[in-house]
Amino acid sequence: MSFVEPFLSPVILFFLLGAFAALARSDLAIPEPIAKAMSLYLMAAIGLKGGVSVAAHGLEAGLIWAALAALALSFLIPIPVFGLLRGFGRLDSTNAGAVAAHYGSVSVVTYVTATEMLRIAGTPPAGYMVAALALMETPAIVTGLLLARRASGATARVDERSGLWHEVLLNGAVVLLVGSFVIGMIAGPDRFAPVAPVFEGGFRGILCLFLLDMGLIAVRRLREARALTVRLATLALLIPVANGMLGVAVGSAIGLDIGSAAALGVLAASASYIAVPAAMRLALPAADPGLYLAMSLGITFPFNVVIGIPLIATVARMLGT
Amino acid sequence: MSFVEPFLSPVILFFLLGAFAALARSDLAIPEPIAKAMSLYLMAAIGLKGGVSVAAHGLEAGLIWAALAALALSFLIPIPVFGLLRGFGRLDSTNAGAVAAHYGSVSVVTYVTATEMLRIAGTPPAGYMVAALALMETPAIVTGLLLARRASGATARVDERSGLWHEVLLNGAVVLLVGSFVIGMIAGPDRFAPVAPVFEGGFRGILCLFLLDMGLIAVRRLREARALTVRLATLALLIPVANGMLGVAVGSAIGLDIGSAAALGVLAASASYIAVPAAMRLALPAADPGLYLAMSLGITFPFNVVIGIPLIATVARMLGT
Amino acid sequence: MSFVEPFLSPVILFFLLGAFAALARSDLAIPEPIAKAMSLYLMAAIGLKGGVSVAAHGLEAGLIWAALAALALSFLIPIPVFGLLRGFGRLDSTNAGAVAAHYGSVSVVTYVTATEMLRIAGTPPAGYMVAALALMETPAIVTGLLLARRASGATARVDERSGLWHEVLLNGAVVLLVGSFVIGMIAGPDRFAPVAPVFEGGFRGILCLFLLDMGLIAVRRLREARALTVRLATLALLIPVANGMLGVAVGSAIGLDIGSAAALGVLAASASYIAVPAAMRLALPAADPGLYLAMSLGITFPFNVVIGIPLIATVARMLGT
Amino acid sequence: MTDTVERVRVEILVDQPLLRRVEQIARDVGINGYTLLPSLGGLGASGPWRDDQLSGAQAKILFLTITSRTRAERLTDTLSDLLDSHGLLLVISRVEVVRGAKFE
Amino acid sequence: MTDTVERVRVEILVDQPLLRRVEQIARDVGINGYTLLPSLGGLGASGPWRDDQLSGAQAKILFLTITSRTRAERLTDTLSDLLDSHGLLLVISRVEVVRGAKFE
Amino acid sequence: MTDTVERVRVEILVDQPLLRRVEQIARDVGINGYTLLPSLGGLGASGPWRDDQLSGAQAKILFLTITSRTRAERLTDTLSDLLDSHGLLLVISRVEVVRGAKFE
Ligand SMILES: Nc1ncnc2c1ncn2[C@@H]1O[C@H](COP(=O)(O)O)[C@@H](O)[C@H]1O
Ligand SMILES: Nc1ncnc2c1ncn2[C@@H]1O[C@H](COP(=O)(O)O)[C@@H](O)[C@H]1O
Ligand SMILES: Nc1ncnc2c1ncn2[C@@H]1O[C@H](COP(=O)(O)O)[C@@H](O)[C@H]1O
Ligand code: NA
Ligand code: NA
Ligand code: NA
Repeated sequence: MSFVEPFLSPVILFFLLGAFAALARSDLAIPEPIAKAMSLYLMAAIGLKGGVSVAAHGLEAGLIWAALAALALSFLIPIPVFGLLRGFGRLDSTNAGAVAAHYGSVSVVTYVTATEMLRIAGTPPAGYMVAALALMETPAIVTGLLLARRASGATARVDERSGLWHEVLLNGAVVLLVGSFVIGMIAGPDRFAPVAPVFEGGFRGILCLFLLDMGLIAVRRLREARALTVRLATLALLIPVANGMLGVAVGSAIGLDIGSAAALGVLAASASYIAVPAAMRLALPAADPGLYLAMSLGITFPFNVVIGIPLIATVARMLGT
Repeated sequence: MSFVEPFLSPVILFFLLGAFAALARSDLAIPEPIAKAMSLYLMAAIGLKGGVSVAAHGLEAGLIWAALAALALSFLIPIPVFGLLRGFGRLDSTNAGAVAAHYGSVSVVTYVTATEMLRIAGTPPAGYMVAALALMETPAIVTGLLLARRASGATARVDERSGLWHEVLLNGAVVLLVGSFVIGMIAGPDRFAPVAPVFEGGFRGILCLFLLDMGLIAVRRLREARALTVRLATLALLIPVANGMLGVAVGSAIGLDIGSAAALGVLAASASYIAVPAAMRLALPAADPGLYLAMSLGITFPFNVVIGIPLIATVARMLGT
Repeated sequence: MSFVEPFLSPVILFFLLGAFAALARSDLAIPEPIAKAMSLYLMAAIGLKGGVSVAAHGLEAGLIWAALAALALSFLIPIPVFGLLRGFGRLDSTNAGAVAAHYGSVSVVTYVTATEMLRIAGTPPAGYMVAALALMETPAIVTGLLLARRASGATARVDERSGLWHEVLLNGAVVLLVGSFVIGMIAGPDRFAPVAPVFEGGFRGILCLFLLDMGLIAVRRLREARALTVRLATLALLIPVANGMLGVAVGSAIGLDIGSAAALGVLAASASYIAVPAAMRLALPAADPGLYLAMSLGITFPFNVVIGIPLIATVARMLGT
Repeated sequence: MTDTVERVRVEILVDQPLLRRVEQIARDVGINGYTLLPSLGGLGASGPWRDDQLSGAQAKILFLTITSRTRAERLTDTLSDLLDSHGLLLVISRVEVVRGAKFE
Repeated sequence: MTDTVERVRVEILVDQPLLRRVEQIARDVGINGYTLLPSLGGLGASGPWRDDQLSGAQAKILFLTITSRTRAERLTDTLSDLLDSHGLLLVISRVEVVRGAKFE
Repeated sequence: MTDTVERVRVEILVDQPLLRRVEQIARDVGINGYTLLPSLGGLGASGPWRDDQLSGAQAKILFLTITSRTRAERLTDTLSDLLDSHGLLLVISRVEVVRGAKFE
């Protein structure tokens, strides 16, 4: 994938258009229920397609390794990230724990964009990588909370905890992703065909419109950020690079194909802005949402879409040959 | 249609996923305007396709008979249902009248799901059955109100009545369904072709997403039901079976093809949860919405989708040969 | 294009269905966020398709002439319209200025409907006409405000003006239209192909549903209009005819093909109901929104869709041969 | 400071199918200004509800008007049948407005 | 005129992820009626927000109940931890209602 | 019971195109907290409206702030031109809040 190619693709160009409109303070806005619906659609579509692909190719050995690697990455990534945020970033432990949880978890849209770009480059990831995506959503929340609480000595009340774990494990995004994956596996390619016009044919066009909205949201989020320092902004650029390299390296090491290794890298590099912020509002209310959303959504997300994904794909190709 | 086949179809599987998510108290939710839009889309699509099919095949004799049968079923079904609800169900006459009106009327989504499953089984209903669907929406409301009021001796005020009939006859769902049917007849297959990607290609995929939402809504509705007794829950399972058998029998008797007879059965078996609840809020405010929605939407709807439709289709095939 | 043909097309029939439903006071309604999303979709789609077509055919000489003509029409049309409204229409200068601005500007949906009907008639407009559309959105606002203010002697405060120009030039509709056009030009036909199912395949079906909503809105708007006199209603019919003829004549004179000349006529004939009303609420709050929306949306818009477009297309064909 | 005068704020939570009738009654008693606000759900004697109904059968809308005490009383009286039969919520409170002539 | 009685209106601006808990607490202190209203955005000590979050992490919902002074105080007391830890906005005002028995 | 202090609640119904300006003026007079609520439609001197406008030209948003009497007066005064020229609705009422320091 050449470094110019992404900037010729409607998917990325719509993202840039959204970012431009927000920078120019245009009043362009996608209605909130539509944005929500598009994100649900993308999850259902990617889940279904992953499941159908697994049904077509059978359960490959790679799945097990990818799943284990995904779990380990999500659990462990928050630890060094927490250290960086406390040290170089000068954050208190509550905010550092909250931000670290975001970076250990994943962004579905970043993943979807990456699969699209990897497909264009001729190296699509395996269908089972959707399972890795789903597995990486939540472990980081555990680690992030432990880090925040160990450091601050706080202990959560029991009722709070139970509500939290329910929220985290049965989070709508996770349920829809995993559910659609299972439906795809059960239905298989033949029964998928009648719904393919919506979930396959519509996929790239909807992704364009959704990324238009994400461009708007990311820039608006960044502009309203108050607590963001130069050090933290720098980390929001460096952390995804480091995590992305780690993810690709692990992917190659466990023998994934180029596309799947790149996808694992993108998952590691991406930061959540759906499940984790909601969990943090519940469990770490003293952490500043303005800060963690500015970092994950305002900086890391656009960085990954525009630079991170092609970079990680390039490294995956180098390691894969 | 084997009894396992439906559970392999994405349409039904998404319904079950929604039901599971609601049972597990996940926060998965489709934004309300999107759900509303999908239901309007399905009505426009089914109306259009019905009209185009009538334009292609000409007005068949079956249409007249199906229309008369549909009207009779909708007018008359509430009477025995009212008796069952008063007797076995121990409901007061106001609530019994309200619930009976729901069972005489129809559920568009149940019908749409049935056409989809009949199509898979190779016995699609005739396009004109959409007219039967539209005709069955409102007569039951008349009967239900008469039953409730005769029994309770209440008489509606004139202004109330006029508002009510306007509401009922020019109900958005009826207008859209009938209007799209007429548009389909005028336009015909050739002029339908350019809009087919949306109304034909998109149909099954949108139905999946809509049934996902219906699964969520049905289970949540059932859980919040307070007034539901075991007797009423039992009736909510028995009434659709009885009405379904009645509908299929009538359909076969008047000489409809297998798919159309099954569709008439499904219409008779299904219970309204759109037009009728709104009319009942206006005309019978003392009836409990928690009750009639729990029965029609919380029990009968999922029962029909999962068990009723295949059962009715099987009976139609037996009668049809 | 025969004068009957439009009334057989689903696109126009859905518009009439919406108008009928509103006339009959049905409660049929498209949720507001959906209507907003469909209008954004149509702008993105028409922008993209225009850009792709320019990428495919290269920049033709017609583009420059069409752009200059579009600018001139938008700047100048408000002047005679203002005169008619003041004289025959007996409007005060504030309201006359506000209404004149609407008629100098354009309606995207009217344009989209026209391209659809011109395409059916075998004379689609050139892709670059989308640029003319975008260029005509705002100049009329300048002229309208100057007319209103010169006549009333009012001067806007500086801060008001800056907010206004920002609003007008970076209006979401303009940004999306121009942005999508540029994206289409950059991406070109090959990279457009993967998103074509959404932006090309879905176009006509979505247009149907959107025009259903526009029919509802136009009639409801007209019914609620209080300030509308017979004289003003007459002008709302005459002005689009006059402007349409002017636009077609200019288009033919500068050598545009039949479809593009007709499109320029439709642009001149159409009246804004998106960008201009918002600008008028800011800059001329004393003007009555009930009035200018009743004229542009309640009368001129349906007139153009049903009569104006075929009329202009006919004239274009006569001039073009 | 800009002068303010006392008025009352009347809020009525109306089932969507009843909205037209309440609007008509308000106009009939001489109320010439009101605003409609959306609601999402709630809990009441008849159990919990969410605006998840496709029919809008259970959707409720908040009808809000700022008016004089006299008109508010006339509205409450005229609506009382409907309040009883349909169990609508009606709340009155005191407010101050600028440019009082608008809110008779 | 239809008789009215005094009650208090309690409004709480609740982060969406906390809504279930606030509803539960309200039921626990004996509040048997409330209505939920949507919000679009705002400004506070923690900066501006818009409901543009796909997660609803920053969406806020207005919890509104009409109740007796006693129950309102009990609610405020029981919620006070949550009000502090999550910085929720709680506002109380006096209102009149018809058919007061509904609003204990 | 948790202590409460008196504040005022100011509500302004703002045409969407004017919202930015009202927000800016509020910040300028020192208001550091407010919430925006959606509306659906209404009736006024200039006739009925519904939020059916694609442009949002007629959409209106309810700007709500809890603040001190002094700041409220300053806001009303500063806004008075806009209130007159654009005919905005502004309503003031008394409320009690817990943790009053948040609402200066
Ligand atoms: N005390 C209350 N405070 C606020 N809203 C209420 C109250 N009681 C009832 N409601 C609202 O009115 C609706 C109908 O109430 P009910 O008729 O008691 O079921 C409820 O679902 C709530 O949305
Ligand atoms: N004085 C106020 N008036 C109205 N709403 C407020 C006020 N202060 C805070 N809010 C709302 O409460 C949210 C959270 O406030 P805070 O915790 O101060 O950031 C804000 O974003 C506003 O929506
Ligand atoms: N007395 C009132 N009570 C509540 N809302 C009002 C009142 N008067 C006007 N409004 C609202 O303010 C909008 C504009 O009012 P006007 O400027 O009088 O047309 C109306 O459409 C209503 O939404
Ligand atoms: Na990550
Ligand atoms: Na039935
Ligand atoms: Na024009």
